[in-house]
Amino acid sequence: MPELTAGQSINKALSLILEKNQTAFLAGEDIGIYGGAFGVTEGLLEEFGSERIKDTPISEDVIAGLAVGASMTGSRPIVEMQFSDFIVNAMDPIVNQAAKLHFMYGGAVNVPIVVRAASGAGTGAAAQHSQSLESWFCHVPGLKVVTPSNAQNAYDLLLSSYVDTNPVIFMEHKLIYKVKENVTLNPIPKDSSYLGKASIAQEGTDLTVVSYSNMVNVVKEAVSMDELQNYSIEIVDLQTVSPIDFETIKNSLIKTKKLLVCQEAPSNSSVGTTVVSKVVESDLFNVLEIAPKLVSGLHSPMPSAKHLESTVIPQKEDILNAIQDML
Amino acid sequence: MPELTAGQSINKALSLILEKNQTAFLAGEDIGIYGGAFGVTEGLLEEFGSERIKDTPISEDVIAGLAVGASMTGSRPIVEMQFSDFIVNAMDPIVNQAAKLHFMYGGAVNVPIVVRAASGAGTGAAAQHSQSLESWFCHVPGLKVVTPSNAQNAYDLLLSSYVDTNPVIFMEHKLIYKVKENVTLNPIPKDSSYLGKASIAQEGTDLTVVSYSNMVNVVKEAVSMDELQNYSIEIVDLQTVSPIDFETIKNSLIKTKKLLVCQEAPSNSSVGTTVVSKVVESDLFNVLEIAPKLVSGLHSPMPSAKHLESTVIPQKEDILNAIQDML
Amino acid sequence: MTLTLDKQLELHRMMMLIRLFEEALEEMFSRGLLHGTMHLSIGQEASAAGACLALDKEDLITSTHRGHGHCLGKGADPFKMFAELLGREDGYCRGRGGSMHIADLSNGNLGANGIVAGSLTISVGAALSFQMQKKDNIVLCFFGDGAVNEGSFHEALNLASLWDLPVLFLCENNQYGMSMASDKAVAGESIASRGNSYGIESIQIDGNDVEAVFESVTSFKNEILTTNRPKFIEAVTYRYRGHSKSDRNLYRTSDEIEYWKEEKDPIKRYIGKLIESGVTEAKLKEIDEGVKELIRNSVKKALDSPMSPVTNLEEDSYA
Amino acid sequence: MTLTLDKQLELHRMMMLIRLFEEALEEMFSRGLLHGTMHLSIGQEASAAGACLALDKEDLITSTHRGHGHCLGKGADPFKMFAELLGREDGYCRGRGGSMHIADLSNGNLGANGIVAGSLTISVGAALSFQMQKKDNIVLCFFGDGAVNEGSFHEALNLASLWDLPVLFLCENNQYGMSMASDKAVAGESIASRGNSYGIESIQIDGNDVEAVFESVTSFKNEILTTNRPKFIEAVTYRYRGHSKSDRNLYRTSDEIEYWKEEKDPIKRYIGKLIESGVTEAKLKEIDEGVKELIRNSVKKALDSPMSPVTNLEEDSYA
Ligand SMILES: Cc1ncc(C[n+]2csc(CCOP(=O)(O)OP(=O)(O)O)c2C)c(N)n1
Ligand SMILES: Cc1ncc(C[n+]2csc(CCOP(=O)(O)OP(=O)(O)O)c2C)c(N)n1
Ligand SMILES: [Mg+2]
Ligand SMILES: [Mg+2]
Repeated sequence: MPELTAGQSINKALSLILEKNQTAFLAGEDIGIYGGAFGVTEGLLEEFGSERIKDTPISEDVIAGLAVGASMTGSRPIVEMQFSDFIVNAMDPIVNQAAKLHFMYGGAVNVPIVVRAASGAGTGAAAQHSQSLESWFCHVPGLKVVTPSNAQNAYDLLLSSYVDTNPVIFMEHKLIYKVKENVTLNPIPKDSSYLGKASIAQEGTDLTVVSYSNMVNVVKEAVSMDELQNYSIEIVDLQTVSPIDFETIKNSLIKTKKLLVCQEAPSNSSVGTTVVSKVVESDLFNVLEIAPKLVSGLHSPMPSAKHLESTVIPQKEDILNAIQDML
Repeated sequence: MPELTAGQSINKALSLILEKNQTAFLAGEDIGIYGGAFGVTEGLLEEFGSERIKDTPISEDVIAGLAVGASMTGSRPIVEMQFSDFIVNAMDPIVNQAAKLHFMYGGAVNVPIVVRAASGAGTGAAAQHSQSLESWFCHVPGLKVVTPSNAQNAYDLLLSSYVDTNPVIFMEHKLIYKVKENVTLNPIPKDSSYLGKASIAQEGTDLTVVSYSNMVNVVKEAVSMDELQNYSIEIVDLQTVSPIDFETIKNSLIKTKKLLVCQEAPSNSSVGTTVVSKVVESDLFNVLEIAPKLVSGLHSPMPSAKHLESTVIPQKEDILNAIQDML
Repeated sequence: MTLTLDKQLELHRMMMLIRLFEEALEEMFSRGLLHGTMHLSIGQEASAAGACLALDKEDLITSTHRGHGHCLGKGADPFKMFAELLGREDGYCRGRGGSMHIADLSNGNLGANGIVAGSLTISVGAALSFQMQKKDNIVLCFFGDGAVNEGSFHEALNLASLWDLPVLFLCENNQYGMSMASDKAVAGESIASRGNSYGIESIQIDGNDVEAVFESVTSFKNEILTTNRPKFIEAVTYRYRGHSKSDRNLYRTSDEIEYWKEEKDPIKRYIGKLIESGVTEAKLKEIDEGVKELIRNSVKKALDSPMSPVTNLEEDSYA
Repeated sequence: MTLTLDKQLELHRMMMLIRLFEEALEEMFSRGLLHGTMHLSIGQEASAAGACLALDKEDLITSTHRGHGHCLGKGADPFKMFAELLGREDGYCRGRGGSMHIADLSNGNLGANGIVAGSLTISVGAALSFQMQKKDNIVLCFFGDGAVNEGSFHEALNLASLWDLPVLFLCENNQYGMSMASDKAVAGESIASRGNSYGIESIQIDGNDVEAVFESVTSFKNEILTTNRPKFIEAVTYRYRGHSKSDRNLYRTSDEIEYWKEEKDPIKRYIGKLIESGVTEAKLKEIDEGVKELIRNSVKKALDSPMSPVTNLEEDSYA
C-alpha cells in the first residue's frame, strides 16, 4: 500500500484509466510536460504520449466543449480546469450542454465526461484563485458533483466518476494535494455506485458533523482537540455533493439528534444550506433536539494575506466553538 | 397611474434613469431598433440615440466586461442578457471581476453595474432558455441579486439597483412581462435602501409563505383558491434574494409559526434552502410548530412540451397541496 | 464537377421538403398547435440541402436554433420532427427538446442547439473523436453569422486549426443575427477572412446556389480527409421570415426581403436551371407532389400520435 | 523620434526599478516572508517601462497576473507594493489583493488581474467611458501571448474595432503561456496578424528594445486619438524566471534562457546604447544607486508597517 498525496493517487487513477481504456484521454492547460499546475498529471505524457495527454491553449470554453463533443462520439474525456475559478469560462459547455443534452435530446445521447478542477483556499492565492464553486453545479440538474477529502477517496471517487455515464464535476481541494496517506489502489469498479455515497469518517453518538472536501480534515482536527475528548462525535464525509446521501445523514441523526454542517464555501445557496434544509424538511425536524448549525466561509472574496485568509475560511477553532455550543 | 406590464414599467425606469443621468447607458443584444427580445427597451433608441442605447454583437462576455470597465471609470452601465441562460457566457466578468474588484483592490474601486436578464420558464422555450439561475449569484460575495415579481416592484427595484454602488444582477421573470397593473412612477430614490427589503404581499396569521419572482404570483393564486378561504396566510415577497431580508421573515414566523418556501428554481443550493436553513439555524427553530417545507422546481432540465414543462415548475395546485398539508 | 440527374433531383426535392415542412409548421403555429417559438429557415434551404447531401451518413453535423433544414437534410423523418414539436412520445426527443433541440444520432445529426455558437466547441470534440478513431469522416458544423462574434467561435477555430481536426465550419451568413446586420457585428474584412486568420482555408460562396454549396462541401470534405486540415465556408443567404415568431422586421426593408424572394430564391433559381437543362415540369411536379403528400401524412400521423407521458423527469435527467 | 536624455535616463531608471523590485521580492520569498505565489517579469522590463512612460497620467492601463512592472511604470510607490505583498494596511489593497491584484487608481492603473484575458473586456469598457466623456486619453491593455486564445480576447477586439474605441492592445509575447509555447497555442500567422484580422492596425516589435516600445506606444497613442481607431502591438520578449514559484522549467532549454539573458537583456542592451551615445558610467551608477536605496528603504518601511487589521470582511465586500 503506497503512501501517496491525493495528487499522486489521482495520478494513479488517471494512469489506470488511460491504460485500460483506449478511448480515454486527458486535455487541459499545462497537463503535459509541466505535469499540471499542481503536479497531478506528472509523468502521464511520457507514459501515454501527446495523443492521449493533450495540452491545450488557455481556452477553458473549448476544453469543456470538446469534452462534450468527444464524449457524444465514443471517446471518454477527462479534462482539467487548472483552478476551479476558471470554470467560469466553461459554463456554457458544462451547464447548457453537458448537463442538459441527455434529457433535452430525449435520452438519445449520453455525455460521460469528467471535469477535474483544483479548488479551494489556503494557499494565499487570493480572490480569483481560491473559490469553492461546487454549490453552483449542485444546482444544475444533470450534473454530478464529487468532492474528495483525502488520497484514498480521491482515487476511488475518480475511478467511479470515470465509470459514470453522466457529466461529473470533480473538485480537488488544493490542500489535499499536500497530505500523504496509505492508499489501496483498487481496480476500476464495474459501476459508479460508489458515487452518491457518504462515508462515516468517524463514528460517534453525541453530535453529527456533516462536511465534505478538505473541510472534513479540519473537522477531524477540531474533533480531536483536547476540549472534546469526553464527547463522541460522528463525522459524515459526503464525498459526493450532488446527489447527496441523505440516507447516511438520516441514520446518523437518528442516533445523535444534533446536526452541524461545515464547509469552506460561503453559506448562501450552498451545499450546506441544502443539507440543513433537506434535513429539517423531513421527519428529522422532530428528531433534532436543538437547532442545526452551519459553519461556512464568510460571505467575502478571499483576501491574499494569510491572517485575513484564515478569517474567511472556517478554522478548527471555529468548529470547536460551534460544537461546544451545541453539546 | 398608468396600467403597465413589468416590461413597460422597466422601460419607464430605464427612460427615467437615462434622462436624469448622462453617464448612464444601455448595452445588449437587439436592444435598439428591435426593442429587446421581450420589447422592454422599445422606443429608447429613438429617445436617447445610439450613443446611449448600444446594440452589441452576440458577445455576452464583453457585454458584461465592458460594463465593469465602464463603471470603474465614471459611467453607469445597465446591460442586458437576452435570456438569463446566456449569462453562462459572462460569468468571468460578473463573478471574478465585478463581484470581487471592490474587495480585492482594498476598496479602491466600485463597480456599480446592473445586469438585467430575462429569466424563468413557462413559455415553452425548453432547457436552454428557461432557467432560473439567481441562486448562483447569491452564492457569490460582492453581488446583489434582485428578483421583482410585478410591474410596480420591478420599477422601484430597478431604480434602486441603479442607485446602488454594487454590481446588481436583476432577474426579470418572463411571465411578469405579460401582466398589466397600475404602477406609480416614483422618482429615482436618494439611496438604494429599498434593496434587501422584502414586502408583505398579503398579511396572514396561520402560515408564512416566502417566495420571490413570478412564483409570488402563483402563490397568490394558490392562496386565493376556494379551499383556503378559511385560512389566513401571509405571503412574503423577498424582492431581493441577496441579501435576504430575514428580519421580515422572522417577524412573520413569530406570528404564524409555520414556514413554506416556494420557488421556480430547483431546490439544491438555492435561495429556498438558504431561507429554510437560516431560519432553522436561528431561534426560530423553537418557534416553528411543524417542519418547514420547500416547494421548488424539479431537479430536471426544462422540457419543451407544455404538459411536461408544467410538471417541472410548481403549479398553484402543488402549492395548495403543500399548504393544506401544513395547516 | 457534374452532378447526376438523380443527385440534382434529390437536391431539389430536399429543398422542397425543407420549405414545405416549415410552411406546414407556420400553419400549425397559427392554428395554436405549437407551444413556444421557432426559427424558420425559409429562403435558406440551399445551404442545408446542398451541404447535408454532400455528406455520408457517417459524417456528423452539429446544428443551430434554426436547424429544421439541417435535420431533414441529414435524413430525419418529418413525422418524428412534427411529433417533437407537438410534444408527442414519437418525437425525436419525446417532447423534451422541441424545435430548437432535435438530435438524430442514427443519421449523424448531433443536434440542434439553442445557444448561439454552442455547437462550435462540440463539433471540435466530435472531430477529435474521428481523429483518434482514425475514421475517414468529417464533422460539419453549421452556425450563423451572429455566432462568429462569440468567444466560443474563436476558441473552437483556434483549436481545430492547431490540432488539424477534420471539421468543416459552415457559416450560414443570412446577414442578420436577429436584428443585428452582420457588417455591424463582425469587425474586419469578412466572415471568411476570419476563418483564414486561424490558418484555416476559407471561402465565401453563394449560399443560395444549391449546387455551389454541394460542390464546395464535397471538395472541402475531400481536402479535409487528404490534408488533415479543417476548412471554412461562408455561405451567403437570406431569411425571409422574422428571426422568430416575435419579430416585427423593423431592422430591414420590405424591398430587401422582396428582392431576395424574387431574384435569389434558391428553389426558384434551381427549378429554372433544371428546366433549362431539360428536366420536365411534369417531373418536378411529380417530386413536389410526393413531398406534399409526405408532409400531409406526417402532420396527420403526428397529430394522431400520443402525447409524451409524464414520466419521472428527475430520473430522466441522468443517464 | 529622438528622445531627450532625461527621457532616456527615465527609461533606464524605470527598468532598473522594476528589476530590483522583483529581485527584492525573490529574496523576501526565499526568506519565507511572502504567502502565496507570484509571477515575476524579470527580463521583460522594457515593455512595461517603455509603454507606461509613453502615457500620460490620465491615460489608463489594465494589467495582468505578471503586473509589477506595469504598476511601477505607471508610477506606483514601491513601498505600498511591498506592503501589499506583505499583507500590510499600507498596501495598495490593504492586504486583500496581493501580488496578482494591485490597482493604483490615482496613477491610472485599473488593476492587475489574475484571470488570463480578464482585463481585455474591462479595458474596452474603460475606453468606452473615454469615448463617451470625449476625453483625449487612451486605455493601454497589457496581456500575454497566452491570453490571445481566450474567447474574451476575441470579443474584446471585435467590439473595440466595431465601436472605434481608444484602446491600445499590447501583447507581451514572452513566447510561453506557462509551459505552452505560443506557436503551439496560437493558430495562424502571428499574434499581430490576429489583431489585423479585426481590422485593427497591428505591429510586431522588439519588446526588449525599450525605445522601440516607447516610440510605438507614443505614435500609436497619437494615431488612436486622431483616427479614433484602436491599435495593437505585439511586443516580443522573454521571461527568465519560471512562470511562477512552482515552475521547474521543463518546457524550455537552459540554453534558450541563457541566450536571452546574454544577448537580449533589455537593461544590458540599453546601457550599452546609452554609453555609446555618451552617457557616463558614473551617471548610470548614480541612478542605479538611487533605485537601490529606494528599494532598500521601501522594503524596510514595508516590513516595519502594521499588519492589515482584521475588519468585518463581509462588510468590506460591498461598497
Ligand atoms: C449565447 C446566446 N446569445 C444569444 C442568443 C439569442 N439568440 C438566438 S438566435 C440569435 C441570433 C443568431 O444569429 P445567427 O447566428 O446569425 O443565426 P440566425 O438566427 O441568423 O440563423 C440570438 C441573438 C442565444 N440563443 N444564445
Ligand atoms: C482564465 C485563466 N486560465 C488559466 C489561468 C492560469 N494561468 C495563469 S497565467 C497563465 C499563463 C499565461 O500566459 P501569458 O498570457 O502568455 O502570460 P505570461 O504568464 O507569459 O506573462 C496561466 C495558464 C488563469 N489565471 N486564468
Ligand atoms: Mg444570421
Ligand atoms: Mg506568455
